Amino acid sequence: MSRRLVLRLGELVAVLLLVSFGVFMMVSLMPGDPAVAVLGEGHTAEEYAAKRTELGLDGNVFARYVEWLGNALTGDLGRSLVPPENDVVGRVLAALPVSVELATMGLLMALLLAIPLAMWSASHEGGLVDRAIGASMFAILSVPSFLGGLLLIAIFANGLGWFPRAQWVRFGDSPLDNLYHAFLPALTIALMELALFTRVLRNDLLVTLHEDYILAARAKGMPPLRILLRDALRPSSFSLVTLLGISLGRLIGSTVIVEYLFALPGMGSLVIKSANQGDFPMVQGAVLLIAAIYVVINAGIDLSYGYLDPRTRRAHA
Amino acid sequence: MAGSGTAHLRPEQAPVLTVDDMVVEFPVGRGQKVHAVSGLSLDLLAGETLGILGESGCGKSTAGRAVMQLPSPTSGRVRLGERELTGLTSRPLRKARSRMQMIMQDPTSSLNPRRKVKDLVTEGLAIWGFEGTKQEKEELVRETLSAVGLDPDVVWDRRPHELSGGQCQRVCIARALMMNPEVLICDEPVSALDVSVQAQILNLLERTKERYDLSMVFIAHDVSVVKNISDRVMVLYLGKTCEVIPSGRIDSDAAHPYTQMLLASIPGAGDRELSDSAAAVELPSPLDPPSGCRFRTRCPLATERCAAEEPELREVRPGQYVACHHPIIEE
Amino acid sequence: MSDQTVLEVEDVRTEFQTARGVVRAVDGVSLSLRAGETLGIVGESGSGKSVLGRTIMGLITTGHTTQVHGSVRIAGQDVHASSPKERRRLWGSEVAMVFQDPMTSLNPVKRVGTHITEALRLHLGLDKKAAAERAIDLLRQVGIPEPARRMSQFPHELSGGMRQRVVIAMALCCDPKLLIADEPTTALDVTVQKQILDLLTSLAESRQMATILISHDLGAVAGRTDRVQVMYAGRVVERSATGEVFEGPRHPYTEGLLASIPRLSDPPHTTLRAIVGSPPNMANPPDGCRFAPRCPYVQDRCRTEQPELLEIGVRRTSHVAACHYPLPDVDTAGDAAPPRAALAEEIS
Amino acid sequence: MLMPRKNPVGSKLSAPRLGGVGAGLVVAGIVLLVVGWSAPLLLFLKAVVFLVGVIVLAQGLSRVVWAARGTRPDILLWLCCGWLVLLTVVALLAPLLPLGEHVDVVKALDAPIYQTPELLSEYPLGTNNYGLDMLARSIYGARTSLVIALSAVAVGTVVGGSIGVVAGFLRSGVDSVIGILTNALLAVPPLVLLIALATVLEPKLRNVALALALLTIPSMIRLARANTIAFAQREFVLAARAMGATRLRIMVRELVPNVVLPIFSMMVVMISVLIVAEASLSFLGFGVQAPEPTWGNMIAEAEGGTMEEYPHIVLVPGVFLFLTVFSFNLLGEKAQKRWDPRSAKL
Repeated sequence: MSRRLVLRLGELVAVLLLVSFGVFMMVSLMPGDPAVAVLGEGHTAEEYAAKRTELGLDGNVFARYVEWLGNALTGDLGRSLVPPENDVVGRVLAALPVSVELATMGLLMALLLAIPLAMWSASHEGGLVDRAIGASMFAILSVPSFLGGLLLIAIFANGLGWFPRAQWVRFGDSPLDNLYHAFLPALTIALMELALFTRVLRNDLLVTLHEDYILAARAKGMPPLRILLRDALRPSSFSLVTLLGISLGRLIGSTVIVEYLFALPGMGSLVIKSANQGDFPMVQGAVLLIAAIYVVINAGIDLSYGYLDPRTRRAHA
Repeated sequence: MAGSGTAHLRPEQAPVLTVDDMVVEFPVGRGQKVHAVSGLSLDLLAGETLGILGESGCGKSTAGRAVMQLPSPTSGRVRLGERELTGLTSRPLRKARSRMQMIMQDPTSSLNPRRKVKDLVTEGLAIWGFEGTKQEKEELVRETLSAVGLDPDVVWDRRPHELSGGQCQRVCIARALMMNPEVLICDEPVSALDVSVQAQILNLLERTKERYDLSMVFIAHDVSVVKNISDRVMVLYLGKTCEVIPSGRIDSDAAHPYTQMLLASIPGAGDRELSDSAAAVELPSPLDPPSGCRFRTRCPLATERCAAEEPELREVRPGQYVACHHPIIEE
Repeated sequence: MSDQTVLEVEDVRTEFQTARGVVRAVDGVSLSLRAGETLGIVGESGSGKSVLGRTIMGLITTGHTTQVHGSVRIAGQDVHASSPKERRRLWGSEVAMVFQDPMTSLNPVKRVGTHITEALRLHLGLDKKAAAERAIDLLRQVGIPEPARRMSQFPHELSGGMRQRVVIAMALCCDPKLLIADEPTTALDVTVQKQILDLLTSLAESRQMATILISHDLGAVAGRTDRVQVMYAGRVVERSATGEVFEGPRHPYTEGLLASIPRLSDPPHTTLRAIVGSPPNMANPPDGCRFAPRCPYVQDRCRTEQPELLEIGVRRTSHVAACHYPLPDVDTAGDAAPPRAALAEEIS
Repeated sequence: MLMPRKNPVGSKLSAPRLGGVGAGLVVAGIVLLVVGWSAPLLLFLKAVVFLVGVIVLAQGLSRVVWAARGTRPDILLWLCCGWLVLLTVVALLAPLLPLGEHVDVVKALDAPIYQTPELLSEYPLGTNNYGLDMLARSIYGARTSLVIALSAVAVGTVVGGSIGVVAGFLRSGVDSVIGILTNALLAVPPLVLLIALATVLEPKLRNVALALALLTIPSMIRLARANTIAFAQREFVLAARAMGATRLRIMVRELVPNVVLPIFSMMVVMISVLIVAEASLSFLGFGVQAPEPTWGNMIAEAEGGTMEEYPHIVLVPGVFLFLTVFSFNLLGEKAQKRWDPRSAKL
């Protein structure tokens, strides 16, 4: 275990350093002057220079990066540029739970639906149901999530009035209400993932179902459902697990869109608002945090293969 | 042996290819390494076919590739004629290497699926240049294709997936011949083929060797096939040599217990004395081969001496060399 | 040998729909097998021998891209007319199969023990403990050292030979009346092949199991089977007692196949009598006799008229061949017999 | 899956019966199409009816050809290709076509606003809140989308593909460095990266295309690298080395021709991904800015209650977007099945 883990950790740190550097340098690479962006046009050169000093944009880039990173490691990502000039970390931490809840709910909904759908599809390969599921999943894949979200809102929130829009109840205040308010946004997120998961799992299941050991299990007289659950599902889930890691990026993207659509106070709304206001310390902080979460979760997924496939267990151990 | 030793080499007869004490090891992490080939020596006379026989994992394919310097062996020397191959720099090595050619086990995998037969066969000329006109070049390619039993007009523009396994193997042979090699290394060239096609390829290799004046190293796991095509057979076990024997005598005179075991395992070969007793034990790991004689864990004749002392190759009959403390020799 | 017929196959045809058209992988095969009898099915790749094995087993049935015609009866029950549930009851307890590649025929994420015990518990209704005991006993019977420890190992921790022994133990767990072994040794090392074949032979004998041994290796079949059936391009070309086929093949394909194998008794550099050409494309097989394009004795009739599988035996045992011009019988041909006799000795 | 399978096997339908069913479906499909476009229904329902019509028509045509010729054609694939060709041609020729005003509000002053789509009227797809013609806007939107997606994919593929092949062939040090760089690029979710870039870049067509190209690069590197490694282990590479080929020659002659096909399939899929990304960005207001039309910012116009009243404001660009993305997805999947069976799974 040790050697592999150390290597993996080293890579993780290297990646995070690179990302943080990239995120930090973005501002320096900006074609315009951030001071102009903050103050607006029509001020004197002295005023811009003063603002630049205030923003900490003077001096050597690398020295500033090291300082910024040092502060970031101690939990200080600076202050927002936009009044009331809040602490970046505080705002980010307030927004994060909303996004995490949405993403998790969406993912769970997608998985809960995808696994039975894929199993049904794969065990009736080429049948009418299989083709119908395949076709609808393919169609869903081609609907961008902002379009899907708009349609869902039009039908279920504004049309039928079943669900609220543009409201958020914190989980602590009322768990049930919170779930009720989160349902439609989570469904929007789930749709795209559902389509992908179903397709990937179905195809993997098909490959597994054509393996000799499935034939051998059938030749032993095992019932089909048992074969599907006990023999086929686990070896077929490798791609799904890999996909979960890749999905994470898209999932975060979907939360951004969904939060914007439903006007929910999560990371997405925060990033969009800050980006619109040119509030770069906020954007930097949020992006860094998102990247860190993404990288760490993916590393975890990498290590989880050991459980799924005993063949790799020894190699990792 | 299975042991090492160079008693079987024939330097006085000016061999085309000489391999001296070749070692190939692969690191597999955590300080461990696979001992794929350990101290192999062999020589090949002009016009001779050397058969290398062994089970999977005995290092026979690795040895074949190491001779080609693909990749170069960990240590030891390979001489092609007078030329030392180990330690050559890139360009001379590529040039020297092209004097040896290889036929591999999976004929479809060893042809680039995106290229046509004509391009595949002329690839060698494209790399090293061809002195002559375009017509002469095409003439040569057609002649070579005909020599391996392919109709040039039929296969000229085909891609590998449009050919059968046997035809692909013929293309590989034609491609090798275009390089005008001195030595042909055949790595299990018929084991992926159907029985009826296998015989065609074996006959073809035999004919080609005569016609193009080749020397050949033929690697396989099938005793009968190796006997049919070789002049001399070398039996490998876990990266070491067990026995070197003129192929005509392998079925009657084999003296090493492992060779006997291979003979006994030919289906329907009747019951040789070693057939079942040694059978239950598995092949030891090449990561940590047994001390002394590497075959001792499966050998019915093993004694304490076999664990302590590694046997050297020695001549037991004229032309027959065995690395064993207790060879089976019935006088 | 009892007279109880375990397997009856009548005019089975198996067709696959592929991108290149309909492939009739098995084309009109009939055979029967009694308890304790061993049949070898020999053929090259594409001859339909494996498909036949799976069709007999009922693992290939009529479906979206597959059509199966004809009937297969195992212990009196028609496999293809049975419901999936009845078929499952048949599998494991009446008929079992050993597959070609032990690397792929065991589930990589399941322990060795589970592979065997789940069938025991399903078919025999044993409890966990009894099933485990029985499984250990089975592993011991197939010659696996330290069977109790192996139970909790994963397949990848075993060598190829050991895995194939586990597969055999799995197949035998409910005492099937018929065992179909589909190229059981092809993926194994030469020194292990014989062990596995010997194991199969002795188990079949001690249990009075009818056995079908499918192989491309004539040597593996010789000496271990009562009868041999040679297949070419989906059809049976010859079938008789094993010794007769090897000593005096009557079909030119069988003769060619035997002659193209190098023999250990021949001196080095003996030119082999290879069959010219390569096996036909099964999506578009030749008219008439499918071996005609490669046959050294071909006549005009062979190219147009498909030969029937007919009795040509002169002795008590049945000897059938599908050839318009079968080769002469060795005995009746007397001294003029081709050098096949010597060859047969070597092989059988 | 809609896509017809190759084999009419299990079907017990005879040819005439098949033809009959097919003809019926064709008629039904055409009826649905006409109803979908012209009947006085809710626009949302119209769109659904229209789409169902397309599917039914495709199935019907496929059955008719199947009955007549014996092999089942992939009608859907042809429809998708047809749509893409049509869209490209129309987008290329947009300035020459007799289209309504697409961008200049002043010129549209006398046009009706929020006109509902009417097939044979002056505004076949209706107008927006300024009276700009939706058809013209959608076609000019296609111009923007296609230009951005295609140029970004081209840049990303050339850069990413060559880096990937080199990394996969050389392995060791180069490979690890490139691996870490790739992972770092992938560590920021695409949309977040785009938004972050949008804070510092002007929302111009070129900048959006560059940002999207940056997104393409890491996936292309990964794909090219994985395929190069897989092919480099094949024996034909060994054979080339045995003949004395140089490393450059092996890369160019043996590996690249094999790696190009999976990369090409990935390109097609990538185009659809980038069209969605561009649309999302414009929807959020970070892409090409209104009134210059793109599908994303056209859909954004429908926000804030407009959608319920005038659904065509969403549905017209939405259908364009959906059909285009669907077509590229389908093409990409077919290409991957053919040339890159491993990544077709994902």
